[in-house]
Amino acid sequence: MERLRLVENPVDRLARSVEALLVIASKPLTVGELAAVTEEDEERVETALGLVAGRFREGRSGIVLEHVAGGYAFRAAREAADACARLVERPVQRGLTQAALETLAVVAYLGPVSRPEIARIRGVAADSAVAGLVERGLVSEAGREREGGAVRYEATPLFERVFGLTDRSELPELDELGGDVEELRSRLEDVAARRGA
Amino acid sequence: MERLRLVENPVDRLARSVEALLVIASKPLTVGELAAVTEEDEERVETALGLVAGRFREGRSGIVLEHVAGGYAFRAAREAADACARLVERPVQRGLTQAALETLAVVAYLGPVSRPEIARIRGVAADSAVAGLVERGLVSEAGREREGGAVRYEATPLFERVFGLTDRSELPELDELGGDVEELRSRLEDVAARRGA
Amino acid sequence: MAVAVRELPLDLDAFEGPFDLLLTLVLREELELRDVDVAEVVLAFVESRAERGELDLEACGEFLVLVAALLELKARGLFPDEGLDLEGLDPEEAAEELAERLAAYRRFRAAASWLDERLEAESDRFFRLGAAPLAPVPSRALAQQDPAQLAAALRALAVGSPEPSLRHLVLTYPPLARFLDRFRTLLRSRGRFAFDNEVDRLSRIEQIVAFLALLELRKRGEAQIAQAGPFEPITVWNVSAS
Repeated sequence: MERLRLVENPVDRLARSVEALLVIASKPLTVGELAAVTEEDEERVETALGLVAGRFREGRSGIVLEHVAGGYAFRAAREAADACARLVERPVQRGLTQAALETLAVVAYLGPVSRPEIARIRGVAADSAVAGLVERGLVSEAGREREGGAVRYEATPLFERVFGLTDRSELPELDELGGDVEELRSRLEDVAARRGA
Repeated sequence: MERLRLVENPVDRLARSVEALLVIASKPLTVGELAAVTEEDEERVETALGLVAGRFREGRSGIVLEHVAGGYAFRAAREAADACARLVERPVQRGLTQAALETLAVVAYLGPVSRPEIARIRGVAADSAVAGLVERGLVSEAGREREGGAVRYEATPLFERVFGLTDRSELPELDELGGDVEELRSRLEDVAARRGA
Repeated sequence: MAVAVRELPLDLDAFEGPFDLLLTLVLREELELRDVDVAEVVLAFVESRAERGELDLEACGEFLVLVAALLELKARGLFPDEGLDLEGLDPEEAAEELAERLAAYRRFRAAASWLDERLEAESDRFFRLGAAPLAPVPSRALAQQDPAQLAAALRALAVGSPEPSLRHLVLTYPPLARFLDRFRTLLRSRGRFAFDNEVDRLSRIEQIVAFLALLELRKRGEAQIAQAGPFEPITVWNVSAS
């Protein structure tokens, strides 16, 4: 066994490094990039890629090496396309988390509103919750408070569709919390200040 | 060739589907998830995972199957670590401070737990440490203590993945770690006795 | 390193000796906590660290837990009527609590160093974060949602928790220096101020620390304090200006 190791074809080892790099990369890698990070020359990397391509091809493996415009990357084998489609379309989270819901409620009722303001009302940093809602398209940027001020956010038309509203005036009423947006805002800020620390 | 295909062990095909799913997944997949999207039963998925594990292991492949964070995922082989380190940054684990690690330990063991509770154990406010951990994705919000109460936090699956834990039960027992109340107490009493004498 | 904290030499008005002995005496009620200047203890610690010219995190952590516990005991002493379960904490119980607090902290510190070692051992384990380059793109459709959820979330945020009792109060301590600075500024600029107005919007624990700061200013002769009777407003004024 030890003997076998010693006579291992050195390109095999490089091929394994290439596999490792491709499985952790979040974009296709060029021969030049692979050569740079493996500290090998491009010719040897090409040879290694040949070995990887033989091992990872349709019919032989569920992982397939693909040469695309930007370089090399792994993709799923075509025979597994249905399962892969079910995986990505799987309703990962049909509902919204508590953090997302609270943030969305603040933006929907008080928007346009800045992240610091949302954070003050919720009592915790709002960065990741806001980023998540922006990514889902439920919230979008709506200018700044003033020049050089914080970016403000508002609810989007997609938000209205998802919640079945024609416009913001159809949001459930919160009369008991104050007549208008300003009153609601100052009430929320008061409660948050008292809850603080 | 065509003939060979026909007598192929049906688990081989399922194993290839599992490989395909794992190479496109952005987080570990549980046996249940794999069974659901391949429309197979869990037992057969486990068998297929056994085949995949044999194929993708240290020394044999640059891609390694691991059982982590309650599911299965591919990672790079350890022998390729140097090349990987040259390719990608590791923003999650880089530069975790002592304060961050202590806070993470409290959340991992006691979560869901609020910032005031963490502060009580550590003796200092936990706000910035918690915010940093949320930003890294190691900790996330997990509802509130009660309506209007403090937000609570828990460790994420990414925490288990980064630390290479199959699940939370792999953390050492808290009782076996450090601190012995009796020992501390008798130390305090000792000094007092010496003083009294 | 823990030894260094325990043996931290202190030279206070009310006490001279190692930190560990101070704790013991306080717990045995041989020394009144109200006579102990916690700020001086903190200063002594900071100075001892500065002399070593190195940041010893282990010692800092242990020190912070002990000082926080001391401050909490001191705060409890100032509000003896509140929190039924906290009343009449005898020295035995206090010692037990202090030891338990420190033991709990040490367990988590040990857990933190376990995590640190684990991270080191896993430093050659790389995996991809996020989507694979050639993965199918999900549509991320969100199911239809009920707008009533939004109203409920906002109502919950608008309803304050019930008036906090000390029983639930979990203590974090703003630095005493913050209030010392603020009050000194007020005394310089206005000559006198109403304590209640300054702390009105603060949390209970901030009010406690603010009050400790007030006592500190008086002890140092920087301020005079007057109160017409229990629960009446407290007036503070600058000694030199009066």
